[in-house]
Amino acid sequence: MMAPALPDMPTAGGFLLVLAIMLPIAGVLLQFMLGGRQAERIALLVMPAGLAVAVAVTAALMLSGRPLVYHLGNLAPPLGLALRADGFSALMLMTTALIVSAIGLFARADFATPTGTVEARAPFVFWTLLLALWGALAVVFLGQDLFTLYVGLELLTFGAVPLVSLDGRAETLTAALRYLLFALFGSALFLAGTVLFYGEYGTLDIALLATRTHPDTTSAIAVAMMTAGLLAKTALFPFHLWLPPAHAGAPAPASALLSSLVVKGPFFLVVRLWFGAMPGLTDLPAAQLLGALGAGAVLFGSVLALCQPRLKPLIAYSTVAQLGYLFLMFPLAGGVGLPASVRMAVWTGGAVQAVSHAFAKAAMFAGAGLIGQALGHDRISGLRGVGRALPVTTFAVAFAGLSLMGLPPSGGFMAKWLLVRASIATAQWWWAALVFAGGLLAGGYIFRIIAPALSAPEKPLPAIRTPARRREVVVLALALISVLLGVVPFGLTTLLAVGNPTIAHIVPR
Amino acid sequence: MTMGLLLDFFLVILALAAGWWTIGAKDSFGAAVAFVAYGLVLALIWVRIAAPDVALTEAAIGAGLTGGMLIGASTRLESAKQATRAGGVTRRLAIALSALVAAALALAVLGLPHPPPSLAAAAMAALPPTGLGNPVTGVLLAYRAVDTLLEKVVLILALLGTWSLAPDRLWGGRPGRKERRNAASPLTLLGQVLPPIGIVIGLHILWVGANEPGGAFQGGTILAAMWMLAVMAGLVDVPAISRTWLRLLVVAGPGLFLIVGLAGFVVAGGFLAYPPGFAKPLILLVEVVLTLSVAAILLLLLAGPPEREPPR
Amino acid sequence: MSLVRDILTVLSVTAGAFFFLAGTVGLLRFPDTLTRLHALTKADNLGLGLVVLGLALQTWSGPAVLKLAVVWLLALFSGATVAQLIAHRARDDRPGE
Amino acid sequence: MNAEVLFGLAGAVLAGLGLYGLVADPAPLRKLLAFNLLGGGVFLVFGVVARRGAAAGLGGDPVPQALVITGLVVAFAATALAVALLRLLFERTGQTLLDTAAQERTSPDQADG
Repeated sequence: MMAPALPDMPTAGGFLLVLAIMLPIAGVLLQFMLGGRQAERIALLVMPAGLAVAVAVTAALMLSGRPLVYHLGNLAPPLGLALRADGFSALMLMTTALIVSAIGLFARADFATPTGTVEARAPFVFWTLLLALWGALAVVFLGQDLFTLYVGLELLTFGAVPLVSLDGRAETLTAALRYLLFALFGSALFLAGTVLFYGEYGTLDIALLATRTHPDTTSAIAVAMMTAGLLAKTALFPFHLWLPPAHAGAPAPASALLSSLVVKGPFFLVVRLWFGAMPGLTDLPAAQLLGALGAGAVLFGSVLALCQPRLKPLIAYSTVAQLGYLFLMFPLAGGVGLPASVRMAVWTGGAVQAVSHAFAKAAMFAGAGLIGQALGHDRISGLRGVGRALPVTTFAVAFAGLSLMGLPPSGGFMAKWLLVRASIATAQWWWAALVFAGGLLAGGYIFRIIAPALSAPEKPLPAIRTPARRREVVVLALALISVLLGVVPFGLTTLLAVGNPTIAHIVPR
Repeated sequence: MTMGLLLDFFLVILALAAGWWTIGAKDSFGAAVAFVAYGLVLALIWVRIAAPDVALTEAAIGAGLTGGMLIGASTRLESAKQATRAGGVTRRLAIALSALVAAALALAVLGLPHPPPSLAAAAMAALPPTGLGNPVTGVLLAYRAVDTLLEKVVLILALLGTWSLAPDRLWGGRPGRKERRNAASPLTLLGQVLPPIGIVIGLHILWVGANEPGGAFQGGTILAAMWMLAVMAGLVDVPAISRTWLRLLVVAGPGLFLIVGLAGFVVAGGFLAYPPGFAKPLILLVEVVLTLSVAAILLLLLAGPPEREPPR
Repeated sequence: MSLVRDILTVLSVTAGAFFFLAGTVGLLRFPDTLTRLHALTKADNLGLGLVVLGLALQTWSGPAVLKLAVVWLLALFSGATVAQLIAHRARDDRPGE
Repeated sequence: MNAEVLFGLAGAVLAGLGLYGLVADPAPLRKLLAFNLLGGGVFLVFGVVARRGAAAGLGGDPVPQALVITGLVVAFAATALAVALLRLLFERTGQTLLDTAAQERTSPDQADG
């Protein structure tokens, strides 16, 4: 109904999108070349610059109310490649910039190059891959061409896999290998869908596809294959098997990046594909199937999180569960003649869930890292008394947990409330029931951490290595953002409506 | 049925047989050898469907590098404990899934529209300003330059990931074991005679790539192979990964590409745009440096993580 | 003239194909590594040479003939080296020597 | 039946074969071989799409051909990283099995596969 007749033309400020991608990529090349201590310095230098670019992109969108578009090499699609930032891209870009910067500050203590060493393995690899992941995510959020997005997904995989096995233990090697194999399976399916799209429509540009696609067998098969591939990469149930060992085995700062940001990349592309390249797809029963897989993830992931004896695997299974909510967007936002207010609720709910989970999960993994370092283990049975020893960290983990459970006024609450509202408005009460059940289960597994942490220790804790206050503050800031997101969703709605034809017309400007 | 189609049928049967053997072979060595055969048959098929650039790449990368690497891995892992075959249920599920995907893909291919969409005309029309004669090179270095740039970063990340598997104390050292030089070995002779010829051929492939099949990646692969040969003959050693020149060589290609791209902002009004009249020399310059970087990266990927103490 | 050339090409390539076939049969049927290598290298070098000769007759232009000759020489050279290496290895591995 | 249809169907079958190996074979090295087989099949479909798009005096659409070249490079990079992981895993543990369940699985009832 609102499909633009013309493909997007380049806009002023489009060069910001090039910077958003190329700044971290240039950083990676410099880091690789200069090595050693410079890797960390370059990462710390790119962080404020990249953050500024993300802010500039968001501001440009808010001020103009229109998406930013850039044609690389001044060549328009279909032959050339376009970059495009709509509200959702800008939001994810901001989230990435903030979390990467926060984790960068947090990780300085873990990945400092020891004095007397020119270059040490783990710090060099970590700081280089930190920027690599940032660049890869920027490609995924801004790319408009399905094949460029494929290359972006591969960058993401290649940046993520070595982080999993950074400590070199045999279990983490196995986890990294399994992750890589799952990701390769996903890539192959994604490519198969890509070629079918090209064969049928002669373009891979999402904006052009949106004007050309029509539902037929070939398109349906293409979308099905690409979706299956992306689900394997984002670890949606039942493709989640690789995630818990990989995310639990990585060093804490790496786990925080993997669980909060990396899995969001492929999810973002499922949204692009279903709402961008093939509008009208969500009317199909397939959207219900995606929702059902999401439901499976919520229930399965939560129950397994309840059974974990250790902190990091528990948090990793919680990621499996929280990813499930994101996929409720598909059955809820589709439907012909759906009131725009409902669509708006679903988009906002989905986006707030993606972002608040990212901050909450980054805080939780970083906090778990501090607890693990302080205690020398991360067994949940041994957490008693941590609240007294590390009050700030425990407080931050509890705050992040609040958001995961969906208690007001957190971002998680706002997200789930919006999704429940939409499921009642569309008479799909079963999704509302799922959200409540998932919230209860999340309450259960968060309680398993918080209750012992806040209780008095049976015997005095052994000597504890107190973390630097700076690191605790970073964790607290991440947790606070995830909670505060519950207060500002309507500001987010204005941003999300930019460049989103299904809701743009109802948001007052 | 024409002779051509008969030949195509024959190639398809060969490819299917090699594929079947890759999956079904008893030992992984046999499977890896079958995979190389599969890659070579595919290269012939690429020639049959008028894609000589892809045929060269398939032969060099698909059959050559990938195949060689997998054969090497299969001999190294020979003594690994054999996994029990998957259970009956898993196998039946896998058969159902793969049959479903194959059938869907076949159905989708059969359902592709007539007349087919194509960017061939657009690609040719946009070629003159680049000064290139090979449209595939045009796509790789001009129209979709950002894909090629990011692909090189993917290679660097794979290299970094490979290095990251080294033990901490060996970080910065040389990959692999030192090959002993044996003057009596015929390999030494090959390692001395072939590289000069191979370097000429690699540079030739790079050079003609502007107008004919070939290009940076294919040329770089040949250079890497020559380097590897000299390493295997013990004539040169793989450099230590901490060497500054080596790091510079690895990032030079994508780095120069990025600088040229950014310069486009100033001189050509856009990222990765080439100023009129300077497109071809710039593209060739980028390609030459990319070739050298590709050669270094491929050699280092083949050599694996550092296994010897770093230089003090 | 061109007919003569065509006939020579057909003869040469057919002979080359025959040597390839013989070499392959030898590879499959001979009893041990050294005899297999013998069959393979002799037949392949000669076979490839004849095929190259046949093709050279068809192109009949300086650079193309040169390229074909280089292809043959390189194959000859690397084939000989690899055969040597395999033979060395086979001799070293032979029990009791 | 023409060459495009023939190669397209071959690509589909090869992709199916590769997918089977990737899912069903428990040995990671075999999974990796199967992944490359699968990739070859998918790339062949790219080739068919390119061939169908022959126009403007070209034997095929250069865009999908160039995409395959990039795709082959990326697949090689993936294989290299996986082989490095696999070799290290073998050096550390003497085996390359992905899950402990497969190690513990008793062979008699599964030996027939």
